[in-house]
Order: sequence, then C-alpha cells, then structure tokens
Amino acid sequence: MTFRTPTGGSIDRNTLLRFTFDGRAYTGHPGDTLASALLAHGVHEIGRSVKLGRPRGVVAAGSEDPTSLVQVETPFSEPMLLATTVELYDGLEARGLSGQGRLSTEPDPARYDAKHEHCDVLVVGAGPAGLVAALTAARSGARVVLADEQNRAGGALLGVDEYLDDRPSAEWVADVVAELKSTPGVLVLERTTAFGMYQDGFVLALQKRTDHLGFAAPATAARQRVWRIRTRRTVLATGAHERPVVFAGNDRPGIMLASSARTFLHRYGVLPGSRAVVFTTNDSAYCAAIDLAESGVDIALVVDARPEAPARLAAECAARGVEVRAGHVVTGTGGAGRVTGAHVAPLGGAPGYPDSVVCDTVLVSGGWNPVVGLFSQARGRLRYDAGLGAFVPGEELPSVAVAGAATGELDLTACARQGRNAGAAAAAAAGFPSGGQVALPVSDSRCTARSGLVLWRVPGDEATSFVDLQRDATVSDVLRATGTGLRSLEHIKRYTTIGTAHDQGKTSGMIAAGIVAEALGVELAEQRPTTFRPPFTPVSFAALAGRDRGELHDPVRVTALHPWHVARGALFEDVGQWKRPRYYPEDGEDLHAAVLRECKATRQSVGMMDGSTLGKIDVQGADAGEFLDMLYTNVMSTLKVGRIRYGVMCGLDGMVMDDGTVIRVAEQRYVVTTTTGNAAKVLDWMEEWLQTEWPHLDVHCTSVTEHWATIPLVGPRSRDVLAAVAPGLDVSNEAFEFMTWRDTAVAGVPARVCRISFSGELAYEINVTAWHGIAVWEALMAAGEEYGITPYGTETMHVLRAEKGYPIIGQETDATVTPQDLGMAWAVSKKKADFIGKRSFARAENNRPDRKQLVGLLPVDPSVLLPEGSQVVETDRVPQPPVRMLGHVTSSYPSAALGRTFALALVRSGRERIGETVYVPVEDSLVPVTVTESVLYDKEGARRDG
Amino acid sequence: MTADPTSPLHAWTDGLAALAPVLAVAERPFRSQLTVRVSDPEAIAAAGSALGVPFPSTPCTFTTGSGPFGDVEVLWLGPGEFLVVAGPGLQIAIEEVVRDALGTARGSVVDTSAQRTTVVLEGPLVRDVLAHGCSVDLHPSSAPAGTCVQTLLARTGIVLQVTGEDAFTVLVRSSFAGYLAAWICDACVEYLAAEVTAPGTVGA
Amino acid sequence: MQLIPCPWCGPREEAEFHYGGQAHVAYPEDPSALTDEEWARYLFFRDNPSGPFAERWSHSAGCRRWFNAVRDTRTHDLLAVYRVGEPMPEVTP
Amino acid sequence: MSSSAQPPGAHLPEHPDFLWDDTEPKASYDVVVVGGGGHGLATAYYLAKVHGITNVAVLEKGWLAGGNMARNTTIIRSNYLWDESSGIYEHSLKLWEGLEDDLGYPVLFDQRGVLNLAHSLQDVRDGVRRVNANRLNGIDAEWLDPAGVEEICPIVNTSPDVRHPVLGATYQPRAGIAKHDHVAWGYARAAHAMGVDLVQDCEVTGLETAGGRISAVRTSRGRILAGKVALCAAGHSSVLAKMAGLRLPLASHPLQALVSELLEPVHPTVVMSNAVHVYVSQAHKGELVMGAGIDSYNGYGQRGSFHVIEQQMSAALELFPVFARAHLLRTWAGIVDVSPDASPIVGLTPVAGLYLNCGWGTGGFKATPGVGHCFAHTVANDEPHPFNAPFTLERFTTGALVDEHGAAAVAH
Repeated sequence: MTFRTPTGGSIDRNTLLRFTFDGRAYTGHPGDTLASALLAHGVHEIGRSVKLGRPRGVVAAGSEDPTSLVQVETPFSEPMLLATTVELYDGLEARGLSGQGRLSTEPDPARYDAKHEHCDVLVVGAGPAGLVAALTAARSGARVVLADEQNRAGGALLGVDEYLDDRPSAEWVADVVAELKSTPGVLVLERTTAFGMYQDGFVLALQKRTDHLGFAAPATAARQRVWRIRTRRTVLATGAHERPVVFAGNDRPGIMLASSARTFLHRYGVLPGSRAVVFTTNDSAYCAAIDLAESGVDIALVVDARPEAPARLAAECAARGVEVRAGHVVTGTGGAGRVTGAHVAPLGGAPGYPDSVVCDTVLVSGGWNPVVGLFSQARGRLRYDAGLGAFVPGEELPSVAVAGAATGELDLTACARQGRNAGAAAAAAAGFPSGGQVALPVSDSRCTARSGLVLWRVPGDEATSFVDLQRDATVSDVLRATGTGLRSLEHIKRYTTIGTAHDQGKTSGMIAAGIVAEALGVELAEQRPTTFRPPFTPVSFAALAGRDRGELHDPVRVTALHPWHVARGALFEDVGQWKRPRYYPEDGEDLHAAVLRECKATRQSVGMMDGSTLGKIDVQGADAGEFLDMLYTNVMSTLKVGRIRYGVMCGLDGMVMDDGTVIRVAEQRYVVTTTTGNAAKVLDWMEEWLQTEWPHLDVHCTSVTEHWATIPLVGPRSRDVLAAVAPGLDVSNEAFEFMTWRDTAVAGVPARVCRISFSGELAYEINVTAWHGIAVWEALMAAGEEYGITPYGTETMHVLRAEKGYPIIGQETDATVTPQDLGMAWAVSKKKADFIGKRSFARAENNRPDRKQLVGLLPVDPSVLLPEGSQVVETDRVPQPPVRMLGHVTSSYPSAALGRTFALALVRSGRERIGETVYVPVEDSLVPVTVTESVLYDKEGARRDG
Repeated sequence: MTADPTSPLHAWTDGLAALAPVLAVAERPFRSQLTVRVSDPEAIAAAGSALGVPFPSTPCTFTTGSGPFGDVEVLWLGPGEFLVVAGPGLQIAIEEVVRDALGTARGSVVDTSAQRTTVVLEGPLVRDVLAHGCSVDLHPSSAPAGTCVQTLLARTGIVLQVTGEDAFTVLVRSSFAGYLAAWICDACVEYLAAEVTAPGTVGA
Repeated sequence: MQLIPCPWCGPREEAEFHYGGQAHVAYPEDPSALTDEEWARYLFFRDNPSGPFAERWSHSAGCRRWFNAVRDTRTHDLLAVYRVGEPMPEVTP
Repeated sequence: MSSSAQPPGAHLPEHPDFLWDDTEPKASYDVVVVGGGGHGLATAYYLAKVHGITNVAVLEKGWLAGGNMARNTTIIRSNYLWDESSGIYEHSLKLWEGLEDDLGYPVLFDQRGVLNLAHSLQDVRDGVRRVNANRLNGIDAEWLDPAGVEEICPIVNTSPDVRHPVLGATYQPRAGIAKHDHVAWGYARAAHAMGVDLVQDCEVTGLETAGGRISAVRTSRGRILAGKVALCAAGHSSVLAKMAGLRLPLASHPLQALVSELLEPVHPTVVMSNAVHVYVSQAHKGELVMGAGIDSYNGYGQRGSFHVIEQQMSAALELFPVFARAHLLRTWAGIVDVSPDASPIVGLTPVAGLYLNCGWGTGGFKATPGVGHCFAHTVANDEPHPFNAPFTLERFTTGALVDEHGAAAVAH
C-alpha cells in the first residue's frame, strides 16, 4: 500500500530512486528524505528505543526529530543520522538503530574542508523572517550570508500549502532567493546548519555538500564544509519547533507532531497514515487536520484540550466531516508496534473508561518552542513566556538580533516584519543604510498558533509517558528524580538523562522543565533553563578536523639538505616539527651497528651532519652585549669580535632553559644559536624582554635559522677536508683557533666557518645560505671521499657528545635542573650583578646538598646497556615500595671509543658519589653501576685541536 | 669551484604549474630579502631614498618603487620592522646601502634572503583557495592591492601581499615551504573538477 | 574564537596571538635585594580576578609585538587594548 | 531493524530513590566547606566518617557538583612521575577501588587501564622513566611497544607512517574511569546521611577573621559562623582566598571537553597523548569522551575557543581514524586552577582555621577520594596528612616544587 499522494510535494515523481532499509528494497523520488520515502511505503518503525527496546518511529520532519536514528551504510557507513535529514539517493542502504551507532573500521575516503567567510550581516534561517531580513540587508549593499539547514529556502513555508499575496508561497520564496543570489556580495548557503555562535560575530556552520548525491558525489569535492563565518551583525531567524504533549503510550510509531505530518504531506506528498486522531492544545494542528482530511486521510477525531474549540476552525472541520472534541485529551494509546488506537477522555474529568478511537496515526501539537539555542550560545538571557509555554529571547544583544518565530511570534506577516526590521538594523549598524523596502508577504493561512493552552502532560500511566523518547526517560523518572530531593533542572537532567541524547532535548527539554516545575510546585519563570551548548546539531569529527589530516595535520619542517638525506636512505627522528636524520643505515645495519660505524668513522677520520635545524638569531645594536649578559648565565659582552663562547640560558626560576654558542660578528652584532626545539621559544623570550621590560635597550633580534644551512664537519681529518674546499682559508690551528670564526668561501660560496665542537674532536661548523646547502654538502662529501667521510645523524651526535659529558637540553634537563646540577657552575658568572635566573639560585631548595647532579654511570658489566629512563637506587636489593630513588638515567649508549656501554644520569649528591657503586633496576634484576665523572672520553681535551 | 643554488620549492615546480587553470602558482626563488629594523623617521626616509622606494608608513601595506637596485618592494612587517625585497643577487649591496642610510640611528639590517621563499598565486579563484586556510578578510574592500599582512595560512605563518586584482604573493619560511606547497595543491583539488562548481550539484 | 584587536594590525583571530599573563608586573629593580618570599611573589603569584584583568598578549603570528589588554575574564570581552608602557585605561565591564 | 542483545547502558545501575534534602544554613558550624563539588563533598564525608565531625556545612553557589565535577572526562590514574604526586594519587586510586562499597553507591569505577602514548624519542625516555619510578613506588605500570599498544587498543593507528607515529606507551592497568555524577551524589548522600548540611544556591561573599583566626563566612544566604573553613572551590579559589587577604599562585583557565553520540564499543581503554594534546575514552553507554589541553588565557566563562576543539579533532583522527564519522554532540568547558608547577596546593594557610585545597589543574577528579580524605585530616587535626604535606604554599618560596608539567601537560 502506498501513502504517496497522487500529486503534490516538491519531489520529482518522474525519477525513481532505489534504496534499502533494514535489508528490504524500497523506492522513492528525488526530493524525498529517507523518512518520507519510508512513510510513503507505510514504514513507520525505524528502530527500537535505547533502554526499553520499544519500537520507535518518526516524530518530526526535520532535525529536531528525536527518534528516527539510522545507520547509513552507503556509499560509506555513518552512524546516528536522522532519517528525516537524510536526503534520498539511488543506492542508499540504511538500517534502523537502537540508539547506538557503529563506527566503520574502514578509512573514510571523503574530503572535508573549511572555509573562512566574512560578512556584514549573517542571517541564520531562510524562512519568511530570514528571507526578508537577508533581502533587506542585501539591498542595502551589505555583504550578506544566508545560511539554512534545509536543501531549499522557505523554512516553515516548505511544509504548508499557503498562498502569499495570492500566489503559491514557493513562488515568493523563489523570487526572493533569485534576487539574493543575483546580488553581488550575497552568499546563500543551503544545507548549512549554523551550529556554534561564539564571540565577536564568529559563527560556525556545517554545510552538507555532497551527501545528497550519494554515489555520484565527486571525490574531489569536500563532502562537508565547516564555514567559519565572521560577521559584524547576526540575525537569528531560526524559527520554532512544535512541542508534543506527553501522555501514556506517546512513544508508539505513528504518533507524530501535527505540523510534521503536514510537512510530509505538502513537501513530500506523503500521508502519515489512513486514520488519524489529532490531539492539540492550540489552533495550528487544525490545519494539519483539514489538509490531511482533504488529502484523503480519515481524521477520526480532533481532540482539543481547550475548553472551547475555535469556532471557525471547528466549522471548517465539521464541513469536512471531522469531529472536534474540546476539553478532551488523549490519555493513552494502544498497539503492539505501531499505534492502533487512542484513548480519549475529558481533561481533568471524572475517572472512568476513556473512549477508544481506532487509528493508525496520532498527530500531536502542544504549542511551539522558539529555537533559541544559538541565541543562548551567544550568551543571550532567556525569559519564560507563560502564554507560549516556552523560553524566548529575554534581552537584546548588541550584535545579534532575533526575528520571526524564534521570538515566539507565529504570524507570518509579523515574522516578516521582524525580519525586515532586523535586516535593516543590522545592515545600518554595519554601515549600510537602507537600500529599498522589501514588501511584506501576507498569507491566506487559516490557522494561527498563538492561542494555545500550555499543557505539558496528560495524567496517566507515568511509566509509559515518555518525556525524552530517545533516552527512554518517562514522567516516572522525572518524578523519581524530584522525589530524591533534587531541585535543580541540571540535576534532574543528569538523573534522568533527559536532553542528553542525539537531539539534545529539542522537543523534550521544555516539557521536562514544565513537568519538573509542576512536580516541585514552583514557577517556571523562576527555573533556570539548562544551558544550550554547541553544536546545535551533531557534527562529524572528520568535518571538524577538515583538511588538517595526514601530511597536512602538522607541518613537517625540513632543511635544505633534506632531499640528500632521503636519497641516502636516512632514517629520521622527529624533533619538534623538524625531521632530522637519525642515522644512515648501510646494508642490513640496525641502529646500533650504524651508529657504532658513524661514531668510529668520525672519531677516527671525519664525519659530517646536518645542523641546519639549530636556531640562529642575529642580535644587533649598541646594547646587544648588555642584553645577552642578562639572558645568559655567563658574560657575553666581553667576547671579542671574531670569537665564540658557549652559553647557558635559564628561566626566572633558575632552571636551565636552553644552551648554545654565541659568536660576536661585529662590535654591535652577535649571532646566537639555540637548540633545535627551542629556537622559536628563545626568540620569543628575547622579544618579550626587549619589548616589555627593556624597551630602552638598543637591540634588535632577527631569526636567521632558515637563511643558513649549517654543516658540522667533525673529526681529525676535518681540517684536511675543509682545506680542500676552502682554499682561501688558513686552517692551521694557529691561524684558526678553537672558538673563533672566519668568513671565507667554501666550494666557491660565501661561508661563515666556526671552530666549535660538540664532539670533542677537531671540528668546524660551516654555514652557507640554505640555497647553497646541497652544493656545499656535496662538495664536502667529494673532498672527504679519500678520508672515508661519513654522514652521521642525531644518534651519533648524541653518543659523541655524551662521551664528552655534554648535556642535551630536554634530555639531561627537565625544568628542574640548574646549570650547577649539570656541573656547569663554570658557565655561571659570579661577577654579574644580575642575570635571568640568578636570584633563584639563592633559594633554599637550590642549596640542598642532595640535589641531583649529572654524572656518568659505567655498568660493572661493560656489555650491559642501561635503558634510558631507568631509575637509580642505592641498595643492591629492592626493598618494599616506596623505594627511595636517587635519580634516573638520562642517556645511555654503547660506545665505540670506550669499547663499552656507558650512561649519563642525574643522581642525588652525584658528584660526591663518584667511585661508588649504585644500582639500576632493569626489569627484574638490579644492575650494579659505578658512578663516574660525566666526561668519559679525552678528558684532557687533546683531540679538539686535531 | 662553483655551486648552483637550489630553492626550497624546486621539486614542486611542476606540481605547482599543474594547478593551472585553477590557479597560476609558481615559486619566485632567490630574491634578495633584508629585514630592516628602524623607527627613526629620518633614517626611514633616508633608506627609502637610497632604494628609490618610500618605506610604507601604514601598517599592513607594502610599497613598490624603482631605483639603483631596479624594482624594489618594502613590506611592513611590524612597527619599525620592514622587509626589503629585490631581484636576485643584490642582498649584499642593498645591505650596505641601507646600513649607510640608517647611519647612527637605532636599528638593524639583516640579510634574510634564504629565510623565506616566495610563491606567487594568480587567478580568479585565488581568494577562494586562500580562504580555506586564511582567516583574514581578503575581499577587495578589506584587502586592496598594496595590502601586506603577516598571518597564518592553515598551520604555517606567512606574509601575504595583495599585488593585483586577482594576484597574491605569499612569503613562507623555507622549512615550511613544502607544507605550504602541499597545502595549496590540496586546496585546489576542490576546484580542479569542473562539475564541482556547476550550479545545483555541490554547495557553494 | 575571539577577535583580538592588535594595536598595529587591527582585529585578528585569537589563534594568531600568544598569551602572556598579567600585565604591569615589572622585573624587580634589584632581585638580589629581595627576600625569598618577595622573589616568590614576583615569580609565581599573579592576580587571577573574575572580572576585568590587565594582561599581556603578543601578536605572535602577525607583527610579533607585545601589547596590553584589559579583558573581562567572565565574558572574555576585550574592554581595551593599549601599548606596552602606557597606563591601564579606565574600563567599564 | 537491527537486533541488540543488550541495549547500551541497560546494565548500568540506577541512582537511588533518595539523595539528600536541601537545607537552610544554620547560624553556626564547626566546619564550613566552601564548594560543593567532588572535593568539597568528599572532604565533608571524611570529616564526618573518619573524624566524627558532623556539624559541617557544604556551601555551593550553584547546584551541587555543577562545576568541574560535571565538566571533566572522569579519567582516574596514579601514574605520576614524582614521589609526592604518585603518593597522593595512588592513595586516591586505592580509595577509588573501595569507594563503591564505602559509599554504598554505584560509582561505576571501571578499571580499564590508561595508555599514555609516546610520539618522540624523548617521549619514550620520559615514559620509561615514569614507568620505572611508578614501579618502585608500588604503582602498577608497564612500558608497551607499538605492538603492545595495538593489543590493548586495536583502534589506535600504530602505523609508522603517520605524522606522529606511536613509538610506545606507558600503561597503567588499574587506571580507569568513573561516573562523575554518581561519585558526587554518592558522597553527598553519604555525608548528608551523617548529618552534613548541603546548602545550594549559597554564594560566599566574604570571609571574616578575628584575631588572626577565621570566624565567619558571609554568604548570599546570610552570615554563618564557622570554627574552621575549608576552601574547595577549584577555579574560583583565587577569588575566595582574596576575601581572606590571601594571594595564590594560581591562574584559572578554561578546559574544554566534548562528547559524541552513543556508539557500539570500539575503545576498550583510556588513551592520552601529550604530544598531540588529546585524551579519549568511551563512556559506559558508548559515548566517546574527549578532552584537550587547556586554553591559554585566564577565564571564568566556562567557555573556551573552538579552534582548540578543531585541533583536538584533527589530532584525535590521526590517532583514531575510525572516529571520522562519529559526531560531536556537545562541547563544554570547566574552569581549572593551574599552579606554576602543575601540582596542587593543599594545607594550612597563614589564617588560622582556614584551609586551602586548590591548584589541581586538570587532575582534580581523579584525586577526589584521596584529597577528600587527606584534606579532612588536615582540617580536623590542623596539620597536613603526610600525603599532602609536600603540597604547601611555602614550596613556591623555598623552590621545593613538584614539577609535574611533563605528566600534566594533558594530565587527566
């Protein structure tokens, strides 16, 4: 049997779409939703309720529907969509859900993106108020965005057959939309739900761009887009949702909101059933009754809770043979699955058996709730309107206006007038005075909704009187909650879970508040409504992640030499956002084998690495020395031009923050280096001090990190290699001393060569512009070929420096370590009156004798490699926890140079313990280790001069 | 011995060119770029005269001019902070000239030529593409030609110049250049297929 | 997301800015003259009001300049922005 | 229609039929606890239960447990680095393990374990260091390689080819989640049953002292004499302490979280990742609960910035590609009070009879039983319990900080 009307509806009856639901095949038409297509086949049962397993159907026609949850399986599986918002396409497969969806384990192939949009006036909602608001603003010349969640404009007009100004409302809508779309500076966004309102006119909207195309969706188009709209003024024309009345058995499929049934009729050409009882507290449901009666539905009865039925509408019903029973309510329903009958009794009448009316449909209207979620998100206060039985916007906001049914106004012309006023005011406030009056449409509608009775529930079986249909929360649950002593709506929401489901209480929230107020005997006006929080409707995680996925998730930073490392087969380490070569394995080598080879080659001959990621900051100005003296723990102002000094930087708390070298380029110019990970932090640190504390200093700092490619050339033969590529440079130890620098040409390219060493070996650091990095690197490789020059990565760099006891910031330090702890008291000036961190050194904690200090650890068994991160204990047996810990292993390696393993560690009173044996728990055993100085290789420093 | 320079996006040349006709995108490598910090108005004026281009006095703009170093642009990067941009190979000479012009005024001049690379983007869709990652209003009424802003494009910092009706220049830190190129290519995907922009199929 | 009016670049998205905590906390003239308590107060103790708060921001992804702002911490409304060195303006929350 | 053996959440126990009665404040109490969140309620409970002090009022300016207690992601763990932290959090975890019986209330503590992922070599070193420290402190902890991570939580993308590959993880099997309302209401009901007054809609507007000792609390519902006052106000601690002339080293920040719709079980444990600032669990009924790092600026608005959520989503999808078509249902923010070393401040103050419990940052929920127990001891005996003794206000002067930034960057 079909419930499709012979004519009418905005569907393309000439095209047939095939789909399946719960495995059964059906057909529908373009323009249908999954819900309308199912209802056209008389399918009302969509799923089962989450807790009680009761059958559930379609209650509303739009995104406020609490029950029609489905899992769409094609083209890609997506959980928890509402059948009422899934546009039908050929090949759609879906199944009903019991309140819980399923995530696909396949990767989602769809694109999601975001786009920024700026406008003067944003109008949310393309019903009559929104359309008039947008058109008024557009005619003023303002930049306007109109966003609406439906696939076409019209709002409430989509669900009625009204005439506006003596022509079908669709024509009026089409004219307005056509003018908007042809006006420059106007963007009309269909299928776009404004879901979040934030500060300063920031509105987020989700546009569903290709879902309705099904399998035909182009793979290159973003399936969904988050519009990040920044607007100067906003007009919220978000309309109103019809509110049900709660009664026993109100959850059966076939029980639907009256206006939604009317929408299914007029928009989709679908009848909700064959025989309907209409239960209302206001006038608007009469139109549903009349329209459905005229379309062939047997309206068994109109039950009006008000003592008197409206005479004109009652007469219209009578003219169609429809009985109206005023002062009555639906007290219950019957049916195993779908509703089969309604029980009707006088409201508050004498006890007794109610009338049973056979029907397959019950249409309900309990009045209208303005859609105030976005207004509330914009921090607008709400006010209870007793006449409406709903919360309405309770104040004017500076840049957000509300127009139309969202204010509680339900007359079409009045809504349009509000839209016109709001649109004109918004445009004017944004600097666009009026540009032409928009005529207000006048409707021929027979029903206005205003004159209603506020009725939250009909007394009856409380255990089957559902307040939140999705959460299976009943009047019993609410009364149980109030009976426990709970008073706050927020508590009751949490106790009952009302309003926390997929629909976030769009139809249940107000009723719950009403029932609670009745139960507690308080005025609703005194109740604080629960908070509306973004998003207004659910938004997929992928849409919010947008394009920031995969390689675009977080930028990978690479040096100019990166392509060479890749070609050479390097394996990389992430250091901050940088990719740094960790080691360069040769055939079949693992990490340890490669690193031992790289270390050996470097210590015995020559190696080189890519040091370009080190931060480099040019510091210029007359006060540059004074400035650096404040930032570093040692003195930089006394450094001579041409020379280099190592320095440590501390935070105000005296803890080591960074280290690096400082070279004096000229009298008023230094270049400082930072660690890779702290480059930006150190530059920001410098700027912060200069700008906020010492603006009087004549100093400017400029990052040159990426201007330079930096190549440490390391090992006893480095001098020979450098000499070959820098013929103009006297590389002798006498002419080019340790901790000095020279400007010269390397491989024909201007270069700055620094004689510094992080390995203890004779070493040079060659700096050329990043453009010349590869060419110079290759020239060095060629020149070093005869010495077996070996590129090495960060791992070898770590081993070489650890053998020398040089700490790595972030590995040996953790924000609790001072320079003194690292054995670097020599780098802390005693002469300077002050520098950042100095005062903190005098605190009690810094003078404890048992501070953790950097030492070396040599496992008694020289083949045992301590895992980094191991703890150090004092005793050779582990006592019951908690065990006193002396410190931990910060670095640990096998060493080619030492012919054994070794480690660095922070150990309590470490320097006093040198020579002692302590223990390191490794898995279930204790490894004895000897505490040593941190410098383990070439203690005399003989190697650095070659 | 000579050494040929390599630009950060040399491997992207074909990939960026393939974005036509959605956008004409190309790296403009090896430009001379100098970061100049100076606040003294006389020194600023002197530097402008020396280069043949007045330094921008309005925040978030750039100026162009011609002088001894040919066409030169000066970008406002911050109060008292400018980026002087000229053709390749002029950085050393310009540094000297600007340093002379500043004289004893407080300030600094730093060769930052290889610190950033330059990407030019042109075409009617350029604003649409950039709007996928740039939160600044690029409408001509808000960002006319001559605008120069430092901002974020997706997850990298950029200097963005509006150079013409539908023409933009993006300066990006060299280490982020690959990310920028990948991002631009990705953002153009949306516009590559003709059916996407046909009305009635996919939303605006 | 907020729009923060950089005194030089104009209003920009909050994501371009770096937060710097309370404004007008000057580095002590002579830290060595301070007691441990006084030094701790400088290091760690800040106002944390519910209401207008003078604080520092840096337009880190833009012109990289620090400036001060008075913001109502209850609403996040920026009541005033002003340059470093200028006194805190009068505001009405 | 799909069939479902067990409807989601159907196995969950109901709340009881009686919780507590709203109370008018009396004129005087032995102890006034300011703040009716988890910490305040737990403190009142242990004051009554352990110390026999029942002339106690808990004052709450809004609705009970409506602050951070209602806004957190309910992660419970004790695998902190430093001895001081692991001491109090492990004390708390042990109390969690018996809490249901103790309170006679189903708090749904579910020990499903927590993974803290490592994405860089330094993360690995830090993780191993923490695991080793935990074990020596008697806390269950394991180091897992990527295969081990996959075994515990198969939906984590452990491919080496992602932007931030998973290099390993610490695992604490005894960690888990609980139902926050159940916890708060369990404490409230039990405390109320022992005679504690729970006073809602009662905002503290002033603290009075006499002779250097706390004497009374001024409130929106009148002046209340108090022998002792215990502050448990989380994000509002600075504002309250200022009423007694105390300045605290705290900054109150928004901390955002979000929840999805109900989904079939996919995520069997709790996953946290400092590097990408995200933590996720799947709650009892099936909703994904996620949190991010704190917003950078001070704020009392219980609202954060949406770009933080967007960044969190992109990070989450890198770790959990299967979440792509889950839907964000609701976002919210709490106000967390963050101290300079990311550790709490619990103990005595310069004002006699005034006690401080604050600075928990993002770690407050998991500490609820532990700190309630220790703070009650502190209040009752006028001296700190050994577990909260390290968390004094004086440590900021001496420099004896308990720097948990490594563990607390996303510490939940």
